[in-house]
Amino acid sequence: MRNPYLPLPMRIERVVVETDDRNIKTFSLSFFHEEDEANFTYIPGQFAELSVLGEGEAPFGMASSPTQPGRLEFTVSKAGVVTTALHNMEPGEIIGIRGPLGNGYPIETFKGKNIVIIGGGFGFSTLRALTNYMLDSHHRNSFGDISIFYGARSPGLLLYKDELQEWGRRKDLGLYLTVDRGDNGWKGRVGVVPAIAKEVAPSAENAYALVCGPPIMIKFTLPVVHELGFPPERVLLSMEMKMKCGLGMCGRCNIGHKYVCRDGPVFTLAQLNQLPQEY
Amino acid sequence: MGPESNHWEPKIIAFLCNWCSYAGADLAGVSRIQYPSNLRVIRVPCSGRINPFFIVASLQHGVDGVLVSGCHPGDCHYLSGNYSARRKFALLKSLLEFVGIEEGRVQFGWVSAAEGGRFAEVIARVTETVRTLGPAEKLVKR
Amino acid sequence: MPDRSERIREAARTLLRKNEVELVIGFEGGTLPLHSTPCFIRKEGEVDRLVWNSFCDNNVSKYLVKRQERIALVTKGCDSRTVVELIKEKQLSREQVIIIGVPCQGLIDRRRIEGKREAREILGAEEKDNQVVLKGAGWTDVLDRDKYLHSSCQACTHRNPVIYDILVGEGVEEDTGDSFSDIAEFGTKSPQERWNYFSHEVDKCIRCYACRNACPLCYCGECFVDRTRPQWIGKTTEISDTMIFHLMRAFHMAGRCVDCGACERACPMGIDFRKLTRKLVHDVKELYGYESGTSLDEVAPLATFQPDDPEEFILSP
Amino acid sequence: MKPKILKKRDSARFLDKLLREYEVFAPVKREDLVVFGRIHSGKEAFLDYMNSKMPPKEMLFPQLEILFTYTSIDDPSKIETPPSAGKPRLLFGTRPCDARNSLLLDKVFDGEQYKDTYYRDRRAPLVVVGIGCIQPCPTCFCTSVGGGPFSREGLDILLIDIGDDYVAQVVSDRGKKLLERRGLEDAGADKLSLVKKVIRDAEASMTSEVKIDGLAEKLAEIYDDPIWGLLTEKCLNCGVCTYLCPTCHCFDIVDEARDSGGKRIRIWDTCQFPLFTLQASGANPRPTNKERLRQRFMHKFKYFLDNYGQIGCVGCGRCVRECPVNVDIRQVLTVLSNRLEVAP
Repeated sequence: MRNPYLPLPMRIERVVVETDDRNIKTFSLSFFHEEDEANFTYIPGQFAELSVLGEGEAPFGMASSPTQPGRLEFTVSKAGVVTTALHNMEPGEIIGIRGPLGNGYPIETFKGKNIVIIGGGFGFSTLRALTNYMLDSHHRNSFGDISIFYGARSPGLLLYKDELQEWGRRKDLGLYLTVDRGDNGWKGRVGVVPAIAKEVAPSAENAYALVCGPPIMIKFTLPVVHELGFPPERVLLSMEMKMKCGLGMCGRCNIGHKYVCRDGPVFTLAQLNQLPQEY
Repeated sequence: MGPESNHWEPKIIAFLCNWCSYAGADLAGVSRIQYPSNLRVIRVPCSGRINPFFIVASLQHGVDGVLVSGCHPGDCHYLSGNYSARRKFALLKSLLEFVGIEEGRVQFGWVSAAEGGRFAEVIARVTETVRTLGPAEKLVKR
Repeated sequence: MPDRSERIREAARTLLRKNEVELVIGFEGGTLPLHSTPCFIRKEGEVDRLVWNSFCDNNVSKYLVKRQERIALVTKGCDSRTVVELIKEKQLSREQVIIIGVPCQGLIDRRRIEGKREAREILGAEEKDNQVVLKGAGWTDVLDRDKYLHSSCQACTHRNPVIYDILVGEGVEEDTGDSFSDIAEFGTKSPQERWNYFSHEVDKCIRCYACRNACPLCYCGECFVDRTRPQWIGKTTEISDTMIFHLMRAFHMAGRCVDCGACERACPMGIDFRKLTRKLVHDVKELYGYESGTSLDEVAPLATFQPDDPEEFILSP
Repeated sequence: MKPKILKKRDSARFLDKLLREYEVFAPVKREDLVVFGRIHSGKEAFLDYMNSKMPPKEMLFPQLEILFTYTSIDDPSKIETPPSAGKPRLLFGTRPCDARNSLLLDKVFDGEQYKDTYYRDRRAPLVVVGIGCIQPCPTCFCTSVGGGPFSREGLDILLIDIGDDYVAQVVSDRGKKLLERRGLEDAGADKLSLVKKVIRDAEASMTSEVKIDGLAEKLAEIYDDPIWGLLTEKCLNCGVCTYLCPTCHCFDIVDEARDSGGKRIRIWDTCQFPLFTLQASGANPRPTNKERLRQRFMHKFKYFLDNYGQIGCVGCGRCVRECPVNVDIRQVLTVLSNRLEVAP
C-alpha cells in the first residue's frame, strides 16, 4: 500500500510567465521515474499537491490535458508561502507531487453533449485542461459544440495567450474572450464574463455549462446560466477551499458533509444547492 | 558542532544600529583593531527596530549568543529609538534570565560611531562570556 | 451575596429600560457545580438570568472589543483594570461602556476543590456566608471559601473596581500591597532549576490557545503565532516552540497585564502562566513605577521612556 | 473464554508481566493531572481515576507526527519515513467511551478511497484493555450517543471493577490471547452476579441525557438560524473542546526546515481557529465564532453521520468540563433540538 503523503519527485522543465503582473506562472514538470509517470493517470479537473520541501504543500489543478503526454502543467498564482517559493524556482529544480486527487470533470457524461465553458481569471486553468482534452483529435468527435467564455480583468491577465490565439483560429470552437477593462492594443470584447455569456446566449439544449472563476464571477454567472435554461444538474462548478491533506481527512475543506478535496472539486449546481452555502 | 568537538566556536549574532554601532564596527575594521571573528552582523536602522522575536528566533535557530547594540542614550539618530528599546530590552533580558536562559546569552550595549576600540572590547567580552557558557541548548529547536 | 445579584439585575433592568445600553454582559449560572458563565442580556425580561457569586471567574471585558453597541459590563476589580487598559489602547471608548462595578471578595478556584476530591464527584455546590457547601452522592462537605480562592485573587490588591458608573454593594477592604514574594523566591533558584520548572510547565501545553483567547488584552488581528511570513515560531508542541510561545505571549503583556489570572483559569492543563506574567508585572512596577489598569491618564510604560531609565543591564566593557 | 479474575492487588504485577511483551500505556498521575503515558513498571498505572485529562487518542493520532524527513531540500527523491514501532503497544485502563473513538477514526483514516499509513500502523497492532465505569461522571453522556459505561466497542478486554477485583471479559481474539496462560482464575458465579449489579447501578446513575434522535435533520433545518450567533457569543474560539476530544481528527501539515534538511510533520488543528480555513487569497468561508462553532456541531452530529453512518461524539464530557466559558455541548444540543424550524 502506498503512503499517500509521500511526494514523488518532478523536475521543472519550463516556466512561463502568464500575466503581465508576473503573478501567475505556468510550470511544466516531468517525472523523475518512468513508473511514476505511468501511475499518474488523471482526468481534467483533478488536482495535485505540489511540494516545495522546507516550505510545504499546496493544491493546484492540472492545467494540462492527459492527451498531451510528457507534459504536466500547473498554473500557479503567487499568494502564500508555497506559491511564492514555487515562483522563485527555475527550470532544473526539483519539486514533489502527490496526486492525482479529487474527482475531475465527468467526461463520460459530456459525450454527445454541447459544452459551454465559462471561466474567469486564474480559475480557467482546469477548464483549459478540459478544453484541450476535448479538442484532441481522438476525442473531438465525441463532443458536440464547444463554446468558451473566458475573461480577465485586463488583457495582460489572460492566461495561455498563444493557445487562445490558436483556438480562435479553429472552426470547431466558439471562443468569446473578454476583459473588464481594455487597453490600447485590445480589440476584443470589453465586459464581464456573465454579461458576454448572456449576450451570446449559447443554447442550453443538450448542453452542460462549466463554471469556474472568482466568487464574484460565479455569483453573477449562475443567474445567467439559469436564465439560459441550464438545469442545475447540468451546471458544473469547480470549487476552491483551503486544503491540506487532499484525502478527506484533515477536515478543513468541507462544504457541508462533502470534502472538496475528496468528493470534489467538481460539483453540479444541483449538488451544491443541497449543501450549506459556506464557501 | 557540539562541545565534544575540539573546534567548537560560539556563533554570535549582532544586531547593530546603522548610525552608531555598525559604524563603530566599521571603524574597528579600518583601524585594524583585532576582535573575535565569531560574529554574524545584521545591520538594522535603529536599536528601536529590534523586534524581540529577532532575539528569541535567533536562539531558537541555534545561535549561542545575541548582541544588540545601538547609539548611546541621547545620541539616537531618530532621537528616542534607543530609549524605547532600552525599556523593551530591560524587560526581555530580565524575563529570559528568569526562565533560566543563562545570563550573558543575550546582551545589550551602546557603541558610538567613534568607538572602534569599544566595539572590539564589547565583542571580545560577549564572545568570551558565551564561550564560557558553552553551546546554547535551551530554546534551540532540534 | 444574593443582594449583589439582585442589585446587578436592578441596574441592568434600568439601563435596558431607559435604553441607555443595548447589551448587558455579566454572568449567569453555569451548567456545572462551581461554575458561572458569561451571559449576554438584551431584553429587560431576561435580566433575572444575571447572578453574582464566587464562581464568576471569567474576565468578561474580553467581550468588549470590536463591538458597536452601547454595553453595560458587570465588572470586578480585575475586569475594571483591563477595561482601563482597553480604553487606553483605544479598543474601546469610555462612553461606549457603562461599568457596573462589583467589589469582589475573591473567586473560588474550582480546580483546587476538585483536586482535593480526587475520585469523588461533586454534584452540587452552594455558597453560604463565607462557606461553600459541596454535595455529592451520599456526602456533604463544607469548605471555608477563603481557603480556596484563585491564586490571582489571593494576590489581588484591587478588589474594588478602579472605575465604575454604578457600584453594586459596599466596597471591600483592600490588601495593602503585593509583595511579589513568590517571584522573589523563585528568582533565588538556580537558572537550571528555573529552566527545568518552566520546561516542565510548558511541556503540558497542547497549543489550544485558551490562555491567549481568554485574555481580554489579546485582541491582535493576527497573532504572532499565526504569522507565516515570517513565521516566528513553529506550530508544534516541542518545548522550544511552546516555551517561546508562552514567553512571548507574556512579553506582549508587559506593562498591560493586570494579573487577573484569566489565562491560568482557561488553561485545561494547569500551566503556571502567572509565574511569567507576574515577573513582568513586578519588573514594570519596579523599573518604571507603573501598575497596569489603575489610571486612565498614565502613559503605558512601553510607549514612553525617561532619559534616566535604569540601564544596569547594558554591557560596559 | 470465561471471564477471569484480576485481583486489584495483583494488577501491578500483572502489568509488569505484560511489560515484557508490550509497550504499555496507562493512566498515570502527573501532579494534579491524570494523563496517559508510557509506563515502565506496573506500579505507575493509576487505575482508580474518573477520566484522564486528555483522551488516549494520541495512541492512534498523536498531536505531532513526522510524516517524513529529508536531508536535502533540493531533492524530494531522498525522503525517509520514520521507522515503525518496535514492540506491540498495549493501551491499558482506557475508559469505554474513549475506546469507541477508534471506530470513528477508522472511518476517517482507513476509508474506502484513502488509507492513512501512519494511522494504520498504529491502529493495527494496538491492544486495548478498558475499565468500565462504575461511577460515571455527571458530565458523562455516553449512553445518549450509542455507548455506555461498559461498552465493549473498540476494546479487546473489558475490566469491571467489583471492589477488590476486576472481572476481565474477553472481547476479541486478541484479548483472548493476552489473557490466556496468565494464571488468572475464572470468575465464579458470585463475582459474575456482582458484575451484573455493578453494571446496573452504574447505568442507573447516569444523569446526563442528550437527545440525538432527529438531531441531524434538525441541524439541517436550523443551519441559518440566528440562534447559532447567540449560542456562540461567549465562545472564546480556543481549541480546548476539540483538542481534548477523543474523536476530533483535524490536522495541519507543515514543513520544518533547518539548514539543508528538515521534516514534514502533521499536527492537530482545529475548526475553532480562524486560520483553519483562511485561504491565501484572504477569503475565509468560516470567518467568525458563529460559523466555526456551528462547524463543530454540524461535523459531529450531521456531517459525520452523513458520511460514515455514525455521529462523531462518544459522550466523554471533556469539552463540558474543560470549556473555559462553560459552553456545554449538552445544553447547546438541547437548545438546538428544541428549536423550531426557521423559515428559509
